[in-house]
Amino acid sequence: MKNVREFIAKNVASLLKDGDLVNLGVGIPTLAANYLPESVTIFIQAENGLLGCGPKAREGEENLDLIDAGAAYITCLPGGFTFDSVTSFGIIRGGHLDATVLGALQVDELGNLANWYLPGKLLPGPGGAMDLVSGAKKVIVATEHNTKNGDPKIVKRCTLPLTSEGRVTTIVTDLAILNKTEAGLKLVAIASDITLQELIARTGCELILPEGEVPLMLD
Amino acid sequence: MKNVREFIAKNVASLLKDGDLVNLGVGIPTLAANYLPESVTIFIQAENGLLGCGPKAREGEENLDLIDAGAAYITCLPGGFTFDSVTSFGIIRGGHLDATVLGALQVDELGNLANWYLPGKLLPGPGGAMDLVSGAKKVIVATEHNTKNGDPKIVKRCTLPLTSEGRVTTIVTDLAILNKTEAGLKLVAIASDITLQELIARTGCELILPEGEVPLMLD
Amino acid sequence: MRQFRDGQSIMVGGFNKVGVPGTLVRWLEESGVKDITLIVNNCSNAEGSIWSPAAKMIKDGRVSHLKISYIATNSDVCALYEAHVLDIEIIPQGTLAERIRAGGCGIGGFLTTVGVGTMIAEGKQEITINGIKYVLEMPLAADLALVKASLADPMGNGLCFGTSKNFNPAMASAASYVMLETDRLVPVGEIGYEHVDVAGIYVDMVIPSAEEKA
Amino acid sequence: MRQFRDGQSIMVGGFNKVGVPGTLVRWLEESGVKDITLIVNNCSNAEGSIWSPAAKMIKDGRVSHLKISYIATNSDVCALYEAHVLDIEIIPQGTLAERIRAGGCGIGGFLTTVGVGTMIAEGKQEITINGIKYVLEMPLAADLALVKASLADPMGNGLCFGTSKNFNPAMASAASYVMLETDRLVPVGEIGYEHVDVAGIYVDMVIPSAEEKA
Repeated sequence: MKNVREFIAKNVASLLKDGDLVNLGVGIPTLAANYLPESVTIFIQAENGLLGCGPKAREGEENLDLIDAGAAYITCLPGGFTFDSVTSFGIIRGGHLDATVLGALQVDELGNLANWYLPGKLLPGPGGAMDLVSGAKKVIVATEHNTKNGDPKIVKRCTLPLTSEGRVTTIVTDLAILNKTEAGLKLVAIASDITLQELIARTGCELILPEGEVPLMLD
Repeated sequence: MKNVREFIAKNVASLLKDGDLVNLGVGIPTLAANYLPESVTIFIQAENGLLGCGPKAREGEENLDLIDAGAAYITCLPGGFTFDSVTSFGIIRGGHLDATVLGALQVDELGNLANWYLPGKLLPGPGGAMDLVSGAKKVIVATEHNTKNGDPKIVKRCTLPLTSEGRVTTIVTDLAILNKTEAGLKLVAIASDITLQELIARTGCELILPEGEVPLMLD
Repeated sequence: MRQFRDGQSIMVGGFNKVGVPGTLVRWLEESGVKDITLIVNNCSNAEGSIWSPAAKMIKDGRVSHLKISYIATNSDVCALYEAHVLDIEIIPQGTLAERIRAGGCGIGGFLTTVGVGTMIAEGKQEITINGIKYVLEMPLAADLALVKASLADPMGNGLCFGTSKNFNPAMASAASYVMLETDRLVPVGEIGYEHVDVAGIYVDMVIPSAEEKA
Repeated sequence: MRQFRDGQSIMVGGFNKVGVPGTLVRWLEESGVKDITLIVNNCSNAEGSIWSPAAKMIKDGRVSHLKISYIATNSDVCALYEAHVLDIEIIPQGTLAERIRAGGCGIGGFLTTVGVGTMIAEGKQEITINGIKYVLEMPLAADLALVKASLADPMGNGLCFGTSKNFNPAMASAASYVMLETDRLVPVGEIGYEHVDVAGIYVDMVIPSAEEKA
């Protein structure tokens, strides 16, 4: 059985372009950096105050003052720089990020995202998510297609408290890649291990299908 | 005959307190730093990006990147620091300056100041004056009491375009020190070389006189 | 310490475990003060966290208002929020930073698209300019700020290594009284004048950190 | 140079004679472009000033809109203003810096007391909060920014000595295309990651300065 996290991360990576300035959320989004083709170099911003994030620090070589937003000890690439939170979110809100990749509790056909509050159960808080989603040119949601109960995370209208209105541009799941268009969510690619019927059944809103064969996601 | 600029500067200096963080405008205000008693150390901000201005650089020892707002090559005292214009005016507008000292074309009994535009004749522009007057805790105007034509610069209502509304706290001239109060301008001290009658004649608005003897300005 | 008083609003710098004034946070908790408005980006209640004393204050009900951005690391906050026993204002991280900056630099409010159409915008004025909806966010200032710098001189000038700047410079500008904790006290002038992150003019007290870095 | 085009809005960094990208200013003038919106703090028309080429463009009528704070050093601007032949927007220095910052960091507008009750507030929205009158100031961005750093690497990261930061970091953030002039080009990594003033991510082109310092 495929490793869902790695599968999603690999397909997210395929959407990033050489030279992109990107903020990667904790979890699957951060994994994406491991799957970039050699021809693609991206610059990674950590909203806690670093641009030019390098690989994780090797054990014993950690700089205790240098972490990423997920609190991992990391390194800074040559040409990178550090800054305070005010500057960090100036970069983010100012539209200087080419892309942000983050997780979802729900995402809908209008490009609305909910990922900071599951009332009664879970309150991670927005952290930098609202700022990132408002500011980045491309908003890529990386998420499993369904909840653990099998409910669709991709829905007609989000019912959970929103992170942002209409800013999601692309959704990458273990089943499909979907682009947000004026007319709704358009299927861009499908996983090789499911049928179109299964995908539709596991999705909470209508999908716009491409003409002809549906391209396959990277395996 | 007394040196008017030095006389005003000396009396301005007498209003500054030990530890004050101060911005001194170009001209007479900057001179004030030369007349501080030894017991008084102030921190001087230059709005172009330096806090902790030291004396002017000695000839041949200039740092060509280090100037004050009047473009003089200066030095930075230990503990001083440099910053960009955004940060500089954050300090100013944020109310962190104890005092600002600057010149006037006109100043009135409501504490209004005009010093950036003499229509048809002179357009120095506000530079940082509007920000300084809006932000500093104490706004000290250092000016000759009358124009070269003998017209009063201290008037009932400014007729020239305003720099700010009601923010002036103290006026120091070659003739008097005046404090702005709710009721109008109050005479705090008078120069030793004029009479009260002369002062009143050369002032364009009513003055509130102190009870008893009027204190003398520093000579 | 007389700096800590019931009813104060207190900002504490740091992001996750970096740039947190751990000794000051401990002193704050030990002072016994209550009815505190606490303004933080995050506040982990994990055992051994540098935030533990503050997390304890929240759990013990000594924090009456909490303004916070990232809550995932503190399960108590979620429970208190759901139980409506703690007044929590949830603030997007960038808006939190910008509001603190505004509080320190005399900006009376600012327009941002962040939060438009979400719970964050509830009760706030919305202004549309050129067809774009903005929410008007207000400045945030405090009675007291507890901040951290890697190096500091006795005048309160601080230099922050790596990613330890985070909220520290802005919080130092936005509080009436500022206590700066430092890993290393250095003589005045040792921090180059081009490299000051926390401005000494904002700082009222400098203390050496008693924390060990983990 | 194809970077310079008629009708552009162009920000130029510098305060008085420090932090001014003199070579770029000269190239701009020599390019022959016209109908420029020029955004500067000041622009001396004194003979031999590093600003001379820009002052010449103003005098020659090639600048159709001028946004400026400090005018005393340029008598032409005063004359053009009185003759109503040049559209000049006079902006308080701190408001100029803050508007440029807002343009670069996604702030849709901000409230300030600066300018309230003066000509500066004319035509602008006034908002009263808690009895304090504010004017709503709008962000300022440009097509092109010409900025200066003392040191810069090929990625465009710049470090500014002394008081040469001034408007340079903010302007670099607020323009679609950014040209950075530097006194000394250094290898990537030579500017410590904690000491970058002008962020390379904003910069599109780096050129060595051909000016001699005066």
